[in-house]
Amino acid sequence: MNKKLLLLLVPLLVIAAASSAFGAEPEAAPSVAETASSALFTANNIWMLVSTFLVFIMHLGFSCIETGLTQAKNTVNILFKNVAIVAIGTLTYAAWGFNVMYPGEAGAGGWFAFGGFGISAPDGAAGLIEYAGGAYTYWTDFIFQAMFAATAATIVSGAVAERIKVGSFVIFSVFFVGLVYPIAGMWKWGGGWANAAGFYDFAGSTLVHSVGGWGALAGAIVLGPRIGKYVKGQVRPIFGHNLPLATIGMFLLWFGWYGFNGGSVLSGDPGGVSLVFVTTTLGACAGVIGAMATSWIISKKPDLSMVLNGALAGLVGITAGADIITPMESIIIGGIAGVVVYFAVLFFDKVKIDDPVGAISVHLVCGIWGTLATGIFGEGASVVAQLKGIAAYGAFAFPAALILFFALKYTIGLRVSREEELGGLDKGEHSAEAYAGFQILN
Amino acid sequence: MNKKLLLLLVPLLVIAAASSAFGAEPEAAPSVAETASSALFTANNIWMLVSTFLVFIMHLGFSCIETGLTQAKNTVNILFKNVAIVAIGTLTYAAWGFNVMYPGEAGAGGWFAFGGFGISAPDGAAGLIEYAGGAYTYWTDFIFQAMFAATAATIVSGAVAERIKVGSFVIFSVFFVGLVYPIAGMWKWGGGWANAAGFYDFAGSTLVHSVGGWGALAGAIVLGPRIGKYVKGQVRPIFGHNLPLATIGMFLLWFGWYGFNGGSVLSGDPGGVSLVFVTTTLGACAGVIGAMATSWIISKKPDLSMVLNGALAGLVGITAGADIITPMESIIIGGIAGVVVYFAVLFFDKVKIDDPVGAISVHLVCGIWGTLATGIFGEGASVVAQLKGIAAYGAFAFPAALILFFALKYTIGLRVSREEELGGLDKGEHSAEAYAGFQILN
Amino acid sequence: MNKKLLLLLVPLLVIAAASSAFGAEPEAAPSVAETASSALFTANNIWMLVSTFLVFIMHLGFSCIETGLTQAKNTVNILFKNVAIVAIGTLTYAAWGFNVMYPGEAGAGGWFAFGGFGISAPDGAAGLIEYAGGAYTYWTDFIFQAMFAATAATIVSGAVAERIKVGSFVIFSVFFVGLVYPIAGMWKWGGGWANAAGFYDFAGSTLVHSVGGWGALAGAIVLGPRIGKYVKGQVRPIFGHNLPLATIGMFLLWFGWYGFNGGSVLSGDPGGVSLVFVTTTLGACAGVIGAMATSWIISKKPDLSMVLNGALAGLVGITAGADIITPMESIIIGGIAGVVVYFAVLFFDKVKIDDPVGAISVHLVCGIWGTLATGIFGEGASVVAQLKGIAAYGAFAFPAALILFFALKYTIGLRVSREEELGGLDKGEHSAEAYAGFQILN
Amino acid sequence: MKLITAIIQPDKLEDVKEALFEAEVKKMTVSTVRGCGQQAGYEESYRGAVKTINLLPKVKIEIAVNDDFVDATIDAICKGAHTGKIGDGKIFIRSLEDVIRIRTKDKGEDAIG
Amino acid sequence: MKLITAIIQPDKLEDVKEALFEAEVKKMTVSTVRGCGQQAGYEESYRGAVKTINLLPKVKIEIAVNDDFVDATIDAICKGAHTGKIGDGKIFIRSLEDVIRIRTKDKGEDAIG
Amino acid sequence: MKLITAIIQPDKLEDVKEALFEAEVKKMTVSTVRGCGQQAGYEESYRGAVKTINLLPKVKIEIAVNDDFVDATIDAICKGAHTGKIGDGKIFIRSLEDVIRIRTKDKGEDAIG
Ligand SMILES: Nc1ncnc2c1ncn2[C@@H]1O[C@H](COP(=O)(O)OP(=O)(O)O)[C@@H](O)[C@H]1O
Ligand SMILES: Nc1ncnc2c1ncn2[C@@H]1O[C@H](COP(=O)(O)OP(=O)(O)O)[C@@H](O)[C@H]1O
Ligand SMILES: Nc1ncnc2c1ncn2[C@@H]1O[C@H](COP(=O)(O)OP(=O)(O)O)[C@@H](O)[C@H]1O
Repeated sequence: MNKKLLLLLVPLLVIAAASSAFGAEPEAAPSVAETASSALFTANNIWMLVSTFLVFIMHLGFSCIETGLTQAKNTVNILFKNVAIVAIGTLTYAAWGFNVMYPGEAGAGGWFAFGGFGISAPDGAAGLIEYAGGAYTYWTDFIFQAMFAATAATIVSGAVAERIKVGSFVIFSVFFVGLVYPIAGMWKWGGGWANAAGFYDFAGSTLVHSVGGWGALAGAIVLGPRIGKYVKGQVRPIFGHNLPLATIGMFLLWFGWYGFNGGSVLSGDPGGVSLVFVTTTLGACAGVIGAMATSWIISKKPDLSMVLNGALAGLVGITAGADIITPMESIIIGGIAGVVVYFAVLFFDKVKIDDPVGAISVHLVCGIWGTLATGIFGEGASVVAQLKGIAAYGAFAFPAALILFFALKYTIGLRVSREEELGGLDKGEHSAEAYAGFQILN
Repeated sequence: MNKKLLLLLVPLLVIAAASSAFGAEPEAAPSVAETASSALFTANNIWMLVSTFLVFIMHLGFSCIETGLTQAKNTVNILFKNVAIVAIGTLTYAAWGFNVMYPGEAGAGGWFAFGGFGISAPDGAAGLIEYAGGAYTYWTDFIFQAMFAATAATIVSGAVAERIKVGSFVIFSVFFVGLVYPIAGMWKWGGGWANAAGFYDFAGSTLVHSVGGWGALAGAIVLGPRIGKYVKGQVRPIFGHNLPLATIGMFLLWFGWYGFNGGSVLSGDPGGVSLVFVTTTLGACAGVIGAMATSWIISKKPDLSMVLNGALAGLVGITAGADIITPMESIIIGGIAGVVVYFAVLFFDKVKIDDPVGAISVHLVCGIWGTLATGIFGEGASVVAQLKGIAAYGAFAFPAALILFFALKYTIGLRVSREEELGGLDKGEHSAEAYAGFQILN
Repeated sequence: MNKKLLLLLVPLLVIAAASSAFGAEPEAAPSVAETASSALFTANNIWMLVSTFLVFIMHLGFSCIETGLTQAKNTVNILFKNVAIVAIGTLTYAAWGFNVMYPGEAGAGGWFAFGGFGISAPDGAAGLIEYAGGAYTYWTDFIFQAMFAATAATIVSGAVAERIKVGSFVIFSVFFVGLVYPIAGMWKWGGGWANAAGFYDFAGSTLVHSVGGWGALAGAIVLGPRIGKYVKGQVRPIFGHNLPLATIGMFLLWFGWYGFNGGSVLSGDPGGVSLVFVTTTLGACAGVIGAMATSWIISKKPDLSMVLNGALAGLVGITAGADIITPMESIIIGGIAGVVVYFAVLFFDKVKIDDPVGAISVHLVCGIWGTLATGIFGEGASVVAQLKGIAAYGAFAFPAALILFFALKYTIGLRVSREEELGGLDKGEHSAEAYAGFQILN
Repeated sequence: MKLITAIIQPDKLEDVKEALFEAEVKKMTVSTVRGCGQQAGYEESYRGAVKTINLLPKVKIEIAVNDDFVDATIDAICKGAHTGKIGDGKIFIRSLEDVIRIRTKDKGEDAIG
Repeated sequence: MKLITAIIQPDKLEDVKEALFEAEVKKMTVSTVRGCGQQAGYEESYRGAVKTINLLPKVKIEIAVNDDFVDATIDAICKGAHTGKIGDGKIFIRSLEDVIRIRTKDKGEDAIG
Repeated sequence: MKLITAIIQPDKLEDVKEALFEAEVKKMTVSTVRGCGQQAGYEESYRGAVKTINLLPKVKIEIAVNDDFVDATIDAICKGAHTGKIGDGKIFIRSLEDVIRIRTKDKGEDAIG
């Protein structure tokens, strides 16, 4: 049967190898070895690509949870931001971000280095089986890392929702995912100083979530709270308009996290990936129970939106050490994260930092907690090194984001007008309506 | 290039193996063999983990279809239950369920055995490549099975929706997924008496779906129908409030079923998994056509909600024998399931058992049908053994669930007050609102 | 531990192979080779099955985007059509479509051939490792191709939405996916004349998207515009009723495209699949930016619905050459597709061809562009061969669809009555309501 | 002619409709409103903050009737909507100057039914 | 001053608006309601059970006009909404005692436009 | 007795409610409407085509009051809703013939509160 014509290189190799192996000639031996390596390489690489599409779908998760937890009149705006970020994050990462984050030898132990513009795979085996010791190809490396990149800016998107100008946010994103994230990432994953200093962050409690969380905190502070959130010293809840959508978002994030953490094993290693699946799942489940119990006890009724945050809190918490902690420890870390996120949400409301979706509580606070917990529980990680790392990342990401936001505020402006905010950003920024025909009282 | 530091054990092995294989020394041979086994192990294990995240997303599928087919005023409640169940199911499974379901030798041919609390992987290769003959690791085994566990309680959730107290449901879930499901599971998959008796249930038409379905039936009976469903001897339909959500749910369940059935091959065996994909898909498609034709003929107009149930009916029907029937047989089984589910829904309405989402019809009735059909069509399965199994599972799961529900009814109470039911459980149980701002006439 | 009983053939082989390899006997060698081939086969086949479920979920993506971009009163109808198409497409493909599209030697270089009814795997290794040189099994081949089949009709569904009779659409689908698509597919992928003529279409910019797009164009022309769309020479926008749903649809389509394009490598070849991931992602991202910039400049405000179309435009554009173009070229192709789709939407409105979701612009126009671009940029593809192919596919698919639509129009009728259209197809065709309780002003 | 407007509990709509049909009052216009009255509001909590919702969901029924139907209509509404609990609602009666049936352009008392 | 209330078919809203604009009546308040009248309801079937929906979607338009505008307004509504089929709707005319424009606190006839 | 109907900007509802509560007017019925008046509409663009939306979201408040409460009520609404910008809205005052409290079957002035 004549099928789609394409490079059947690998399968052909197998057959060659297999058939020659059955023959008695001694030259056959290397072919079998090649087949075996090729098989392992293929399996590993498949796992990394599976992880890639799992991380991709997290962007839909973010879109849904952020939209669901905000008001109907700002829906188009939030969706738009989340779609735009994926494109901006990936393209800037291709243009220079990847080479800032992974500058090669130049960055070893350092703070910054630049590997040049664009992406291009080393020729032949150097970009394939030899690129990462048979774990994945150059292109796989790029695309998996690129999916992570946009995440950091997406975290900010939730905290600044319902009041930021869309143009300003797009510009912020370019700089945040194009520069802040890859520089911060290079310190550890790119082999920089933090890596040398023994800082441990398996899949990004700090590198991705805290960095995004610091950006979220800076944004929420510079913008100020939404109109009507804090009135006469009281917190007036502004209800999310679509909790099924928010729940879809939480589940998709959790789903994607299997790639986020599972792929961070950087190969299909059965022991490693399966342990990470267990710790990740238990951490999330414990986060659900933590937030559920807390909200049931404190507010008398179980609060779904808090439980959704609890699951994410558990996931963020588990991310730094998912590969070096035990399942039991993952339950402890996740459970604490679920409790912490509840009080963190209350705390930020108390200090009048308005974060519509709880991004700061989930990603920053639990990112810090997870990084610390890795020092406490994880073998081979130290509390001191973790604390240093946490501090250093905060000292970089928060001021960097502040500067970006202030620069925008005093040039093209950061916040929409009072009229636009009241009427909704969908109308103001997009001349659009998310739910045409539905009768909605905003 | 300096990447995330982690156990690159497997890839390194490959390289070692490959390079030594190229050398002429005879000691090289074992290394190639190791690489080859490791590659197959990695591939198999990846498939099991892929199946794991596919089964995970079924929980979102359940959340969506149950929410979509019920009323807007109970949305938060249903979403909450579905999120909570995942956490409860997984954590109880980690705490003891896994060891009740798979007690090892102690359970061989028996009815109950207990392997102790907690989970912990055998050391070294015993928990890895040797654990299941190179098919998956201990952790993979646990996490894949854990994802199944919560499913059984989720099935109940749909049937008791819109009137059960949230606290009572949470307690029910703990016992149902913590005890009823793993004991029932042990009988067959844990090597118990049903397995010894030749009962065949590939992926759980009976073990998961019927067990859940019996719980659903017990719940619906003990609770009684929703106010306004059966008035003056007539069935008054209570419309689902969000059919796009219900459709998302159906598609996600179908999607997850590729892991539910595909993963039940318990390895990445190409022949086995690909056949299962074909039978599963054709079964679902035939279920769609069966329900579509039936509703078009009987009610004159094609009923979307029935078609959604039809797809699930086909999937449930195919699950018991997906690996031992032919594609043609899968079309027959699925098609009949699609017709059966239609009449089952009508039947339960006739006898005034109110099941808002059709869970009993889909999971119990079609679970029984699928188990029976496996006896009829499947090679190596017998109708008698299947009937015995069906009866035994019913004789255990249904009374067990009845007892749980009655115990709750006469202690903390099972059903919300009339006022709360009319006003909606979101307000009553959660002080919340799913669609803030939308004008809804309940 | 006694687990689910099933064919553990492959893992057992490994162990046998591994253990014998450690022994010193020379006969052991073939076993290692078998293990190695089996491992690669397993890995490849897993990738193809992963791609299969990814393509499956595209049907949910289509359901969501089509529903989101149309009016609330036609929701049930659109969802129903999309569910039905999956079943119809798969079952007709099983019944005869697969054997029309891949008739084997009979079709070599030709226009039409038929391999007989039904599907059945060659016995033994011939249906397994030998079937496609260790890349996938017969069943995998069938199920992966079957998932593609339904796509073509789904594309039509969007363009004819909100006015076509559901029965007529179902009949159209049977013929379109049962005959038009597999015949067109055979020309290239089945080894027919287009393949012989050097036409290049990696994953179906023409074979799937343009073919579907031609059907969409024919349908939109024969049906005529929706009431109220073009009034007194002006375009009156008919707003989509649920943009979060549309966004979910776009993301799921993008997600599924990793299987659509990634699976079209027809093996897990690490270099091939990872390159395809990169070009696919960058193409989509560039499409987003292209449509975003265009709509921002031309309409002053960034239009979410256009950006969603832009992402899909980039994906369709990249599909023909995803394996033979560079990442840089993929950005160019995707970016142009994003701009093109914007103007295409305007163009079809200008000529009063009413396409509620932009299916013609996305799938037909960008399918043509992508096919052409492959000739321009792709190594080994020629512009002339591409143009010939584009023309030939148009010359077949468009008249074929026209004939089908006209035949339906003059027999059982194609378009619902004016009253039904105004009141909504949900009420008219299904006696149902998608959002019961919500106050909606249509 | 009078225009009778009733604000009732949402779950009483079916009963009121039935009572009206029995009283041979078969024309009405219904809409969803939110009401605030003696009935205490309820609290919604969201993300740790609490808000008192004192605009409760209600249903509004408007019926134009000829004078001889006023009492029957009011009785029917009361019959269907009464539970004796706070929140049962109100009926407002206003005079109606004229009615026109768009289809036939009939006016006045003939047009009402 | 009069308050004119029209209940029309939802798909006639655009036409009625246009007719009103032509008659120089440019102020109105519109809402969605459900109506029950001579027009037969329709059946919805859901999961095998059938329910007759006799509250059909309608649109309500409220317009406050000075007395000299009453006829023009009524004519415009009829022009836009009339199809001759059952379900076209009704127009109710009531007297309006006073109008206040919140912005300027104007009262009476001046405030209406 | 009078029936006071106010059409206000949606974001003023909280303020108006507060002002009414201060004026001891604690009963009301609220609904969402869409209004068309002096306030210019806005444009929505969708897929390259533009539509002028001139039915803007508004909130309608209906309050039945005894005659001695009319002025207080009107003042409170104005206080809460006034910004001085076009679109602030209108208040309509109509006479109310009778009120019935369904729960107690009280009639007239007693039933209103
Ligand atoms: N004076 C009024 N003006 C406008 N609406 C009123 C008035 N009084 C009552 N309502 C409406 O009637 C509903 C029921 O009134 P409430 O005072 O709660 O119960 P009850 O009439 O049984 O004392 C309120 O929610 C409100 O919508
Ligand atoms: N007496 C009435 N009271 C209140 N609403 C009415 C009355 N008569 C008609 N309506 C409203 O007008 C709509 C159209 O009336 P219907 O009797 O169906 O058509 P037609 O006016 O053409 O005979 C109804 O659905 C209802 O909302
Ligand atoms: N004559 C009227 N009839 C019905 N509704 C009106 C009338 N005049 C104003 N309205 C309502 O009041 C709202 C505000 O009126 P508008 O003219 O925009 O502002 P202002 O009253 O400040 O001049 C309108 O959107 C409409 O809903």
